[in-house]
Amino acid sequence: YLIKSDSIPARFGFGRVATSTEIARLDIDIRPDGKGLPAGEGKPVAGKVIFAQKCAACHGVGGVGGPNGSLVTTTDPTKKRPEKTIGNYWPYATTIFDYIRRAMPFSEPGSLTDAEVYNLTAYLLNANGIIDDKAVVNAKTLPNVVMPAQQLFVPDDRKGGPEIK
Amino acid sequence: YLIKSDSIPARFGFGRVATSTEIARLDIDIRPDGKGLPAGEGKPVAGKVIFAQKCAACHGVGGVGGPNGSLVTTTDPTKKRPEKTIGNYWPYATTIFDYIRRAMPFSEPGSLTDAEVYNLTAYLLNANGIIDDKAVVNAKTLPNVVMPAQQLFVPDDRKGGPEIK
Amino acid sequence: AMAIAQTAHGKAVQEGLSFTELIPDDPTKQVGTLAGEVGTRSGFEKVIKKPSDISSRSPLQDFYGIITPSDLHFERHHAGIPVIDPNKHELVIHGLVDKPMVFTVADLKRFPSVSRIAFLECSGNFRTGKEAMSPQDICGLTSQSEWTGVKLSTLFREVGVKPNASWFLAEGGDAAIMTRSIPVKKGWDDAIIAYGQNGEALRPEQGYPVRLFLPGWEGNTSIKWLRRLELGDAPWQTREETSKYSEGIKGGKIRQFSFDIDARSIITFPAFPAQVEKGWIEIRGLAWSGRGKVVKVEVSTDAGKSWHIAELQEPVLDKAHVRFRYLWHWNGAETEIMSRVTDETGYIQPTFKQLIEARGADSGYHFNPITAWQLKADGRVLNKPENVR
Amino acid sequence: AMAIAQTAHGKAVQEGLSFTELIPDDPTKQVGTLAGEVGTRSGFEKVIKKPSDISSRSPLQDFYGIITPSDLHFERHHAGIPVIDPNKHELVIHGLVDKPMVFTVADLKRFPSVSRIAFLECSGNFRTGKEAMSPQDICGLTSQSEWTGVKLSTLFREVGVKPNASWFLAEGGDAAIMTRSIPVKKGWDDAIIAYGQNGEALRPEQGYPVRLFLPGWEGNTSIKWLRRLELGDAPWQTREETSKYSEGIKGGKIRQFSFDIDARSIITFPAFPAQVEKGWIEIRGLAWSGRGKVVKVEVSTDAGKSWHIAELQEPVLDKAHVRFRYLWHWNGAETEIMSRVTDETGYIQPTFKQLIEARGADSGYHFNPITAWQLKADGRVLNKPENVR
Ligand code: HEC
Ligand code: HEC
Ligand SMILES: [Ca+2]
Ligand SMILES: [Ca+2]
Ligand SMILES: [Ca+2]
Ligand SMILES: [Ca+2]
Ligand SMILES: [Ca+2]
Ligand SMILES: [Ca+2]
Ligand SMILES: [Co+2]
Ligand SMILES: [Co+2]
Repeated sequence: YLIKSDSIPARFGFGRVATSTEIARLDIDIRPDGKGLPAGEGKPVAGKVIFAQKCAACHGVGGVGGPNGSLVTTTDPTKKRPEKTIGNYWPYATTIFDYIRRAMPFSEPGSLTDAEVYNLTAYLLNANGIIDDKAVVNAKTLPNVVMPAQQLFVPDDRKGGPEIK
Repeated sequence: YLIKSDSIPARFGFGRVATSTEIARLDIDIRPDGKGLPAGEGKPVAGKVIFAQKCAACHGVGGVGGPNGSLVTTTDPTKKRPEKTIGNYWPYATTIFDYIRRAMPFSEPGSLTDAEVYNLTAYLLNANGIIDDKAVVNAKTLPNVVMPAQQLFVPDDRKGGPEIK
Repeated sequence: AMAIAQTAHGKAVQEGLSFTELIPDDPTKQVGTLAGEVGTRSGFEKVIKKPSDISSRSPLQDFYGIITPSDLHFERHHAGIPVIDPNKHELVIHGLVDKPMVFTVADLKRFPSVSRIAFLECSGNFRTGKEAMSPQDICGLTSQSEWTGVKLSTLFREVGVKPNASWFLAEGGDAAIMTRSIPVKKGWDDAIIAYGQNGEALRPEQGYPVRLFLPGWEGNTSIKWLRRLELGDAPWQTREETSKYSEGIKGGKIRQFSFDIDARSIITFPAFPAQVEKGWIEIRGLAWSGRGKVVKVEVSTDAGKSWHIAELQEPVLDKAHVRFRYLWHWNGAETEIMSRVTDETGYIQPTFKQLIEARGADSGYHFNPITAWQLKADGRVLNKPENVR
Repeated sequence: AMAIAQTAHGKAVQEGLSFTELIPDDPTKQVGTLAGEVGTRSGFEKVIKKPSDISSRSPLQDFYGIITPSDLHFERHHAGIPVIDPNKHELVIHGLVDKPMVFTVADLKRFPSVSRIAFLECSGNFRTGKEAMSPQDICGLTSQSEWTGVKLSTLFREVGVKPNASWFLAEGGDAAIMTRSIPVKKGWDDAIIAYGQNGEALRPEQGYPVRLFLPGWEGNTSIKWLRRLELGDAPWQTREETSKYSEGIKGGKIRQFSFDIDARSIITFPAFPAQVEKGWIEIRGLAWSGRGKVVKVEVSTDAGKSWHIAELQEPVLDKAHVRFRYLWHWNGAETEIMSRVTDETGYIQPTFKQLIEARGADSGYHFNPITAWQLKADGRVLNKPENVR
């Protein structure tokens, strides 16, 4: 499909300019550099309480087991490989905040306050042994958390052709 | 789609031979040369009675008018062109037998006996002024009926290209 | 097909809820319907065919691309849609053959198969006379599917069609026991005994479980609910190839066996009942030819004074609807827009006037004139019937 | 869509009659159902998807040709199918752009449009482990449609994407608020903001009213129910591109942003649960590649010892399912049949063993091995899982 170049206008003029208010309402994403993180903060101990109330039914007591999978790394000798969790498989800590806020709890998505999400993030990082009990998680500290799995991630470098990789 | 010729078998061997009995059950078509016409015969006067009972409701009294269109040619001066009917538009008389037997009466297709179809055919030919009151329609006579419209029919001779025809 | 409806729309129908009662205030805050056995059409979409007792017209103005959703494929039948048990249905081939044979539907599916995307059109596909007519009203008796089946030539070889066979009769198993005579050459060329439509079994409206499909030919010849093929040495002169599907031409003659669908195109957007705004408009439409490929579609935005080449969306297939598009800046002044197609034989879609001049006023089938749309200053788009012209 | 069911099947459902009660003894002797607003699927056809809570698999073994009926298109969603009002839904594009903009669905339809027939496949599309597995069970998370929409490049020009924008975030309006980071280059290359599927509006399961469609890329990146695109200079590292849709490779590494769907083929007939007879068999299947066109499909009927070239049904389209066929005479002896595809980059579909050797045992997504079917002497066809091999 080619539009003859002499007839393509620079702009068609459909749609309208987005106001900063309406962008802000939707612009909920968090980047690894922390861009997008809201004000507020969270602590493991506060998150632990919320987790027990709102999350453990699906993700297990302490984030281990549960019908929807572990979030906390454990070494279960009966399993061939360790379950993939935040502690051993997630490359960026900011993803925890972003994902919980947009999608959890599964049955009531979008119901958590930013403070609750910060607390849950702090709790899950602590339970996975990544930050300590007293650590405070906020827009400044979260991007600096180095996740154990980060070094494992590599981008796809395949380019087609006969190679099996 | 090409099957490489070295692999096409002369026959695949699917399906089974059709017996002459099962062919006969389905082989209801009538050709212009009369092939397919069954034994029996029909007369206009007998057909007229059947028509009044089973057909006139849809095709009008005497085959003129009715919610599903005339079968008999008339000259209605209020109409721009004459309605297309058996008398002015049908090229072969055998088609009358074939069509009525396979498809009419519309609400009870397949319900007529061969004798009824012969009688109806005779009636419709007579009503259209093509055969006379006493004519007998059967496998011998029907193919010999020359229809007024036959001389008008020409096959499509267009071959594509710029011609509008 | 008999599955319990799984989605919001299905549930609404089953529980008697109105569809709008199910619309969440914020769909990001409530889990949606879970995965189902059979998908649904959105309850917001009101795209339907326009039925009469004997036919139903595809909503061409609502379509995107070139595939017609199977349940919106046009219908034309002469005694309704039969219910046929595919486990009992058989196709008999007899007459001038070495070996008369019976094939079950399962037998037919065992043969080498072929698929092709091609249009089907009723040769009686033309209406005009009012301004308030949509593409569906004017020529909605055309649709396109991907058809799958066995080539008729494969079956011809299987039964051993005799050299003196020149025509065959195709017969349906509906209440019209529909019949047409077809030149044997078409059977050898590209006829398909089809059992598949857009990836699944034929729909009942399109001939389930098996139909004849004659690419590029007038729809009536592609006999649905096919039960019998008889090979012979002359046409049968059935009612559908004499009284019907024949057309008056010059000199009081009547043309019959005009099988090919003449090339045609129609702008489907902007078209009645759409209303448009001035500025950039992508003019969109469909073009096709029963004689081969579309090679060119031209669009006029000045009532036929000048013509511009439209873009053809790949793939441009043989005997298939092609989507054409032409980007145009409308200044808001009243005008007429129209399209015309050229096919690979060099045939150029004629005007209404050209057709009447060539065939006389008492014609009928195979009427494929250029369709013009009047674009009013307020953005309304109206058919331009010939009596307005 | 809300029309009253018009045909025999529809009536049976509405009146609580069993479908078989409606089957006439002789369909030629009773007028059939009259023409309707929406067609139906025959009540004899039991073709359905296999749903779990989070996905539903297309019945590949039941398909003909290359089009997937829209209601049998596979599903994969992370929080169910939302109900979205197309009259309220908007797409916001912002971030590294000259002019952040909002487009209604109606706005999107005004832009120049494009259609293409292309497959969609979930990169997690592989199951094995049992003999009693059909193509649907093994890799039913792939389907094909004709998609229509506006090129994303057109919208990129409209908002003025800045030269330093290298990635964009695509976000859905479902309850997962699904997000993926996509290189901007894909947006300029061939991404489509799609609103049409097989001639009609997207189905709710496939993203109604508007989705991203990235030809050839893993399904999850083609964000459904699209509400927002943000242009940026780095990937967002969303949960779906880190925790999910990444795969273990050699040396304990985890590969992410593996977007292209690797070339794959599968024989869909004969395949479990079909049972076949000896004699001529047309082996049929589907082949595709996310990196371009399929150039070759080979079929082996002797457990991989020798390979034969299969026929490819035209049109062979870029990043599209292609139907392949190979005519074979089976002597009735137990054997294994399988297919392998080669794409235009020269990539040849690997074996299970090759994939495990190349990636290690702890892999997952993008697993596209050759599928072998065991053909038993009694005609049964069984999957050959790797643990049997
Ligand atoms: C009703 C069940 C349910 C509840 C309650 C629930 N979750 Fe989940 N959670 C899920 C499901 C199901 C998934 C997987 C969703 C998917 O596949 O996209 C999931 C996924 C996750 C993941 C991603 C796991 C991974 O490895 O990718 C995180 C993190 C998570 N949940 C955190 C939470 C937190 C924190 C809460 C409480 C605030 C919570 N969940 C409550 C069902 C639940
Ligand atoms: C319930 C209505 C009805 C009844 C009763 C009926 N017909 Fe018809 N007839 C129709 C319809 C409707 C058509 C057109 C069918 C079609 O379009 O294929 C038709 C078409 C015909 C035609 C073809 C007309 C043409 O110009 O092509 C003939 C001949 C005919 N009928 C004869 C009969 C005879 C003889 C009977 C009685 C035995 C009969 N019909 C009873 C409704 C009826
Ligand atoms: Ca942002
Ligand atoms: Ca997990
Ligand atoms: Ca015969
Ligand atoms: Ca008449
Ligand atoms: Ca509500
Ligand atoms: Ca009965
Ligand atoms: Co014709
Ligand atoms: Co991937």
